[in-house]
Amino acid sequence: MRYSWKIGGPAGYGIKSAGEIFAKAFLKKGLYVFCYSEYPSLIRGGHNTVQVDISDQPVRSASDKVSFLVALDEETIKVDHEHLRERGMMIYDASTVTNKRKIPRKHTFNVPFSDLAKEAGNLLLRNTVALGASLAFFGTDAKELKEIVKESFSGKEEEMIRQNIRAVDLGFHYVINHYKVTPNEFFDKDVIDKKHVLITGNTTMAMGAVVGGCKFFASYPMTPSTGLFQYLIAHERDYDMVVHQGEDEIGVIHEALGASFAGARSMITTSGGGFALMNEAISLSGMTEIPIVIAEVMRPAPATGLPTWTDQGDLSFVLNAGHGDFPKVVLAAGDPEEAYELAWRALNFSEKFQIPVIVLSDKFLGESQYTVSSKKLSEIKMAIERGKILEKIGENYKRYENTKDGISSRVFPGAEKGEHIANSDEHNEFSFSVEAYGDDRIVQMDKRAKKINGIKKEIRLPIMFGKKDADITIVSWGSNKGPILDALDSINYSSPITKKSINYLHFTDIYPFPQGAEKILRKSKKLILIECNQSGQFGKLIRQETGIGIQDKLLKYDGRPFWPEEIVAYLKKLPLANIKKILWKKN
Amino acid sequence: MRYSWKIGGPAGYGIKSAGEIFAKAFLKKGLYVFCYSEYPSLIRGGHNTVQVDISDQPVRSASDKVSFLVALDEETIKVDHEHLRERGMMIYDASTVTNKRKIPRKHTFNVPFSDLAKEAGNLLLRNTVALGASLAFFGTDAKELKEIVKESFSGKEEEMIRQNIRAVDLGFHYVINHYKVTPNEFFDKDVIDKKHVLITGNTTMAMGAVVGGCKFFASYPMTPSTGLFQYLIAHERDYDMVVHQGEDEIGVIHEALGASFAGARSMITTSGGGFALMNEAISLSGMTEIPIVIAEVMRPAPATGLPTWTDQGDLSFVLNAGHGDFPKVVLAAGDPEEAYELAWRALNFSEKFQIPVIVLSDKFLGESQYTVSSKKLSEIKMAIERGKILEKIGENYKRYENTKDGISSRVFPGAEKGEHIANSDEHNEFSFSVEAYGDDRIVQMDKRAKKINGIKKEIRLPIMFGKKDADITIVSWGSNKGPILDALDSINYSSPITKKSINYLHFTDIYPFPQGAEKILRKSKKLILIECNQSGQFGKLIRQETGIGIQDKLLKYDGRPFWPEEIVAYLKKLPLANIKKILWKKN
Amino acid sequence: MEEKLKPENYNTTRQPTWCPGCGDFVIWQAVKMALAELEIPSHKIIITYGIGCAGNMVNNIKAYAFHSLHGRSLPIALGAKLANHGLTVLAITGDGDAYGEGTNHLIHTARSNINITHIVCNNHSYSLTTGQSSPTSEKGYETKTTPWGEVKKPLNPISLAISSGASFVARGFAGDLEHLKETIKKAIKHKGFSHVDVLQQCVTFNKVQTLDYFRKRVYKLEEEKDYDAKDKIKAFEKAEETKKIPIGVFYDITCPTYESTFSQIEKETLVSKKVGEVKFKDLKY
Amino acid sequence: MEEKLKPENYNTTRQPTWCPGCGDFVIWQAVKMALAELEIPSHKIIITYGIGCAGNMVNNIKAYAFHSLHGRSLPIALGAKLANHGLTVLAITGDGDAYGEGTNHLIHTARSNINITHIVCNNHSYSLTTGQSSPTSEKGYETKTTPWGEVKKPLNPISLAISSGASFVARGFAGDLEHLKETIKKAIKHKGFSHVDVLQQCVTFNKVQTLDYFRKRVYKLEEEKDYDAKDKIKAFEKAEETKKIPIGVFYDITCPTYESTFSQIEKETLVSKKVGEVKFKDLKY
Ligand SMILES: Cc1ncc(C[n+]2csc(CCOP(=O)(O)OP(=O)(O)O)c2C)c(N)n1
Ligand SMILES: Cc1ncc(C[n+]2csc(CCOP(=O)(O)OP(=O)(O)O)c2C)c(N)n1
Ligand code: SF4
Ligand code: SF4
Ligand SMILES: [Mg+2]
Ligand SMILES: [Mg+2]
Repeated sequence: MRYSWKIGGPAGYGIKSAGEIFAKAFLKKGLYVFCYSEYPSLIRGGHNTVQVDISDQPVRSASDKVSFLVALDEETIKVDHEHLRERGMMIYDASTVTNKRKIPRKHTFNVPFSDLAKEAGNLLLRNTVALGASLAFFGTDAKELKEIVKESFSGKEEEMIRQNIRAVDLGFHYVINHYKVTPNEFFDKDVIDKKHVLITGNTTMAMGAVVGGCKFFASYPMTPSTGLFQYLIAHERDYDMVVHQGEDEIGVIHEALGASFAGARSMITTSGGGFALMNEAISLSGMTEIPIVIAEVMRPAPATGLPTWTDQGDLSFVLNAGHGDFPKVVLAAGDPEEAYELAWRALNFSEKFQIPVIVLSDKFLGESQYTVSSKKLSEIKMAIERGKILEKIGENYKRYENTKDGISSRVFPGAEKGEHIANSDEHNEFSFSVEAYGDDRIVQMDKRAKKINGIKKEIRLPIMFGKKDADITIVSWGSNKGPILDALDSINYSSPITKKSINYLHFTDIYPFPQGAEKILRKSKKLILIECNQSGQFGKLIRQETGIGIQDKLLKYDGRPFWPEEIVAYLKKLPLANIKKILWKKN
Repeated sequence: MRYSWKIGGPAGYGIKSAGEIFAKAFLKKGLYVFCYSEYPSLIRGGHNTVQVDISDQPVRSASDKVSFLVALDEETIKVDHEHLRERGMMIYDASTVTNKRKIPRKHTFNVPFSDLAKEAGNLLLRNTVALGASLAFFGTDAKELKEIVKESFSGKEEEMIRQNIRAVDLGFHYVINHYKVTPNEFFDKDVIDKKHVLITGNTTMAMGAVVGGCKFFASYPMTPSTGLFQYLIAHERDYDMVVHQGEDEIGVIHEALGASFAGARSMITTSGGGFALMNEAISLSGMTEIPIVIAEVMRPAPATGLPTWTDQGDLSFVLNAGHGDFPKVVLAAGDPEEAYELAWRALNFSEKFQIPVIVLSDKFLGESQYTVSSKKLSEIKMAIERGKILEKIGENYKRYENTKDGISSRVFPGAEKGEHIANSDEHNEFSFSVEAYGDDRIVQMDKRAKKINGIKKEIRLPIMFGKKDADITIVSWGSNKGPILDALDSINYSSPITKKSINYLHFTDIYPFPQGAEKILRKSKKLILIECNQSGQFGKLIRQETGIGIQDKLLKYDGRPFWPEEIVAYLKKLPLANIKKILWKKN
Repeated sequence: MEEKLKPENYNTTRQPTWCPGCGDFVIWQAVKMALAELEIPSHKIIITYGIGCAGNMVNNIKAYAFHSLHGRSLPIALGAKLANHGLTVLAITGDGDAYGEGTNHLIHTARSNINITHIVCNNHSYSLTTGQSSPTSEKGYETKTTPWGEVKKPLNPISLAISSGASFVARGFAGDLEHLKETIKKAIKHKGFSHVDVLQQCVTFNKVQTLDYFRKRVYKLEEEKDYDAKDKIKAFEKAEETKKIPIGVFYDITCPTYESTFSQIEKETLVSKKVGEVKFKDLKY
Repeated sequence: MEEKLKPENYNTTRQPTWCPGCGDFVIWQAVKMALAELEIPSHKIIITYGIGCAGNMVNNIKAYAFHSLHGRSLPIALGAKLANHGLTVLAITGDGDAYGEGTNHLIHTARSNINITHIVCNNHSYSLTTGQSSPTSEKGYETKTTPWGEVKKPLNPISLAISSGASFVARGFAGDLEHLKETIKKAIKHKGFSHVDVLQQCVTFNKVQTLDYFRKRVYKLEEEKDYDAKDKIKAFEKAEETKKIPIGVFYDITCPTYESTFSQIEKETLVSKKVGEVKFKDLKY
């Protein structure tokens, strides 16, 4: 059973915090929640919403249709009412509505948010009033909600807390007193333990970076990556790291490369436009073999695009970032747990192989709040691998020694006899600049390329969800994981009409393309590609690497993540005649 | 018959100008010449060479082995003597040699360049002495050489010209007087008319831009693109254009976008590192639909790499430049004629479809001097297409109107009622910023993508050299054209041992991948990929677009272009067992 | 007979989206008033914008507008002016655009002395990204990215612009519409690169440099007797004042504009030249 | 007992590749002498370089060196210093690096007051790319990209550095090794961002600002009586002088370094901290 509750209103109405408190209340009740927000790129006004999906089963996506809508303003009625499920309910404040005619009649209930808020002591409390009212309609109590309110305002003035609690009560009782509501025991189910937390992918990626040993972090604010940056700078002293706000993205990446050169495990974050500015330096990292991890939290491009929305359209760009041939690794996180783990693995990859590593995320993963088991998170552990580092150095240290695996030992500044050049010019083993005479160029190009062999051994195969030899295999990556799993859960991994079985092949390790993946793909009877971009960029990579061209694609690029319903709908109307057709025949 | 003459010495010895004069002398004699130079990234010293290949057949490459070597210093003997053909000759100045033991004994002749130069009036004339001496050994006269000397120094002091001429004579007569030389009538062949000129790809690309109607050009100096920039700024007043040196590459591209927005047909040039810095703005061009042409003259990367050498390793990067999905065109010039034509076509593409267009070149094409028929160049003509531009504007002008072909009319600032936004944000048809609400995002994404259909119609098929249904098809692009054609000419388009026939499929239009190319590739019996980069980047594109994975590859990435000999050698040792094997079986 | 232009003539169908009380409203109004009083019709104007709350003004002024990338409005303005120097070209940016991401462009555009006007909506904050510290934020300023307070020295935009070679450097104040409008008018009339840094409140994020903070400190250079805006050193001296904050024109000298150094566009603009006039026979090689 | 360090101790196995007579030789020597006299062993030094003739010095000074990209040596130096503030960090750049491609970094690194020393080999030319005009080239300067003579105003590096917030700003001269060495020593000893612009001849491309040109014009600020390097306005005034060219320390004040504002690296450097000490249980969320 899945409930979807949504609250909407202009920026400045506390939509975000209301949604978060509401979600936390149900988490505290022991249910799975997922908290997805939409907001425009401006500070006041506009149309903001938060949607909280609640279930006794894992939930990692937002539904297209909601069961309950809180309209704090008229705009919400206009924009969001059509996304109500059949028999879905809406509450609103009649006093905020200019055109009463436009108000839907059925399942619509007036709650005077503003009046009650004022009664509670402050008009700004209308969001809190609405929370109380919602709970009453849900047929459950406000105990946890009040606890969360108290927690969220702890440290603030007593009076403020009191007013908030009062607002909850006023909203709750208004509904009880004016409408007929029936208790719903569903919300008392208590299916998950108290170790579960509500957390964003941005935060867990930052946490993964911290436990992964990141010591230097830099960034320049850019939505939707800013949360990652701000989390780390807020805690830099707790974590004994240095976090630096750079002058621009070009500065940021070079600052991190400088720190990395000096011996600090380094990471940065940005979004597409900022990443674009870092391209020259990514090539520099490749050439100098200075490790760096870049978390690219995507948003809809091109250019400034839709800064506060979601998309996966930077994949091809990231895969080919930087001029020239040099090894790099591209990973993509599908949920907060993966974000946590991949940040750590990325740091290991970067230092072990002395390469640039890019971890992809997006606004949907970065800013949505997922129900995550902190216990499970805490169990994700691995060694911190810093690769070959010399502390005692003999005579004639070769920074770019042509070793078997292509990895040469690093020495950090300060060590005697280790002086060398991190050289942007092509160089010899001793790190001095060279021209094309002799074979230094080829030796170094091949040495760098050799590292790919070692990297490939550590690249993980995609994860298969569902049974191995299903009739239909969905291929996807990154944050689509949540909606896809929710969609498949809802149809029991079997196609609604034809009852064909479906599984999901989820890629976290994108590049180098996992070696065994081609075999899995070729074994599949029918492949479906799902991506949040216009051109099916991961599909292009698959074809480049394997020759396999996936014909059936579900692509979305309107700024929103997939809703599970649309995945189900796509599966329904999928022409099934061509199952078992060998898809790569024409390749 | 092909003669290869090479001169070597430190920077500052006038290697470049000597080579050029020598080449022009033979051009004037009516022979084909090709002039290839190598120099390190420093201003004085180091090892510099110019190689002039001379033939009565078209010649568009440098040979690996040379028939005649002029060693102005000891380094040249050390580095270049091994590249002498069997029975190739070397002349040198014994007074410059410290270790006489190292001097090869056979076919080696001492000419006292320095003494003769001093006798002519200036030690710096040693290069000119060497030219005279070379001609004597070649068994031909110095008439044209002296004319070229006079032309090159026209406007300079009379005395200087006199000294130069004297230096030629002294060198010439020294040889005549000291060594036995036989006249060679080959050099009197006079096979090409006087309309042929010696010219670089950088210059013809600039010329193509000028006749193609480029009005605003900007750049920031970066080897090997600087020649293009400097040619245009030297002539900006002749051509009635504005040429601007920007503060950095980010500035450069935005300056050009500003000029283009205001109505000026605009182009810029750079190399890999500078191009990397332009990526954010390329995406901006895609989003705002402001036309821009970027000539990317490649050099070996990553990072600073080998600044004065050649490579084709930026292809993948360029193909995927800029964050997000948006249409762009990538063209690649194979020789000066193509550079000329593609600059023009690129400008047409950019304005007609309101997109960023990248023209690839490289150091080999950009800085080598080719024999080009100015008559043929002058015959390359096409309309200047500026696309849809409104001059009279009605009410409610829609800058981003969702037309059938995806192309909306532009209006240039200054026109009444045409006010609009070149908008980096996602926008509506009227150009105002939008959020993800409504369908503007999808409409505009699809509108932009629709342009690809029109673009594809104008994308040209690759050119096939040799007979259509050969046994072996070489697939390549860009400046490899010269060495490949020279190699195939030398073996009559047939494999040296097996006598299998060979043809060459040359791509100028890289992206969107030409629609009919897949068919041609699939019809080929055996495909061979030749590229000047480490990872076979064009091969990756072919596989991404067609599924065809070319197994046999000749890849070079040592900073030098292909020598025809190594292509021939590769063809010789090619395992021919697998001819007719369907190469894409496994794809 | 043509009617006189009014500020409203520059309105678009879009309403601004700033927070009520934001200084951007005043800057917006001042720009429109200045343009109207200078009688420059909207189609004769190019305005380039950066990305930020300030940049969002792009939807609210009728003109040929270029909403560029964060920090990149100046080179676009320079290119546009070279292409058509018959038009009035403005660049409207935030402090993040002008003094953070895009300072390199500011410096080099200033020294080129291209005849454009740069108006910086300086709220000492990266506001659109929800209020992080900016290059002009005061030491000690606490934000989400400076939880321990800003530690870097703030940039001094006036001093920076003067030392970069700007030929006109002024400071405006969003709390004084009339003075701001006059300052912008002078800037537009100035022949060469004019830089106007505008002190602006951000009511949502900047709780230190509020409207009141500025009101208490500003005074007008125009009221300073003997102040000579041609004296660079005096201008530097004034730029250093922080207890009291001078507004008005700090520096104003005359020197050739960048576009005037191109003889090929002396008589006509670049865009008015016919494209495709140069034929193969005209080429030098 | 350890021997005293000598300039030769910083030599590498590579010889410089500059043109005979190039000012870079003198700067190279001065840097090595300064390091030797300050007794900083080569392994305790990080030097970052840009791309250019100046940047080519990277092959000739023994140290932990980072040959970065054109214009990017300063942010690398900043990051390196934050990671290990126990080391001496220098950035050696050309005027193209420092005042062209990378000016944004110069400004923001200066105002951060990170304790590094920036030495600019200012030959008023993009020399390695064969002599195009640079941001410090004089008006009228003819090059392959300014065939009609440079028209933009040259940047004034001294004034720019001061207005950016540098706490130490000096000018050296490649024609006076002893004075240059002393200036560099002062810069390295200075606690905070020190900027040394070095006037340097490029014998191959710059036929205007030759060694002789400078010799005729330079005079030493140290010999100026009453010159107070703490007075910013005086420093600006001196920076404006062009007929006679002052060399020496223009500006020198004390203020907290950027790295000193991070309490977490007060007692130990960042690189000396153990990686992987923070465990899941320590995380805040
Ligand atoms: C390359 C790039 N980096 C970062 C951003 C994110 N960003 C958008 S606006 C902004 C700062 C806005 O500050 P300011 O220019 O002062 O404008 P304000 O919002 O304060 O008016 C930033 C950092 C971006 N859009 N592009
Ligand atoms: C991004 C980028 N743009 C351009 C270049 C080409 N380039 C190399 S050195 C240089 C300028 C050198 O001038 P400067 O910094 O003054 O050093 P100098 O050679 O004069 O010592 C340029 C433009 C480059 N390497 N990278
Ligand atoms: S956030 Fe600040 S700058 Fe932005 S609109 Fe609101 S008040 Fe204005
Ligand atoms: S070109 Fe100029 S700066 Fe470069 S090495 Fe030669 S003299 Fe020195
Ligand atoms: Mg701001
Ligand atoms: Mg220089």
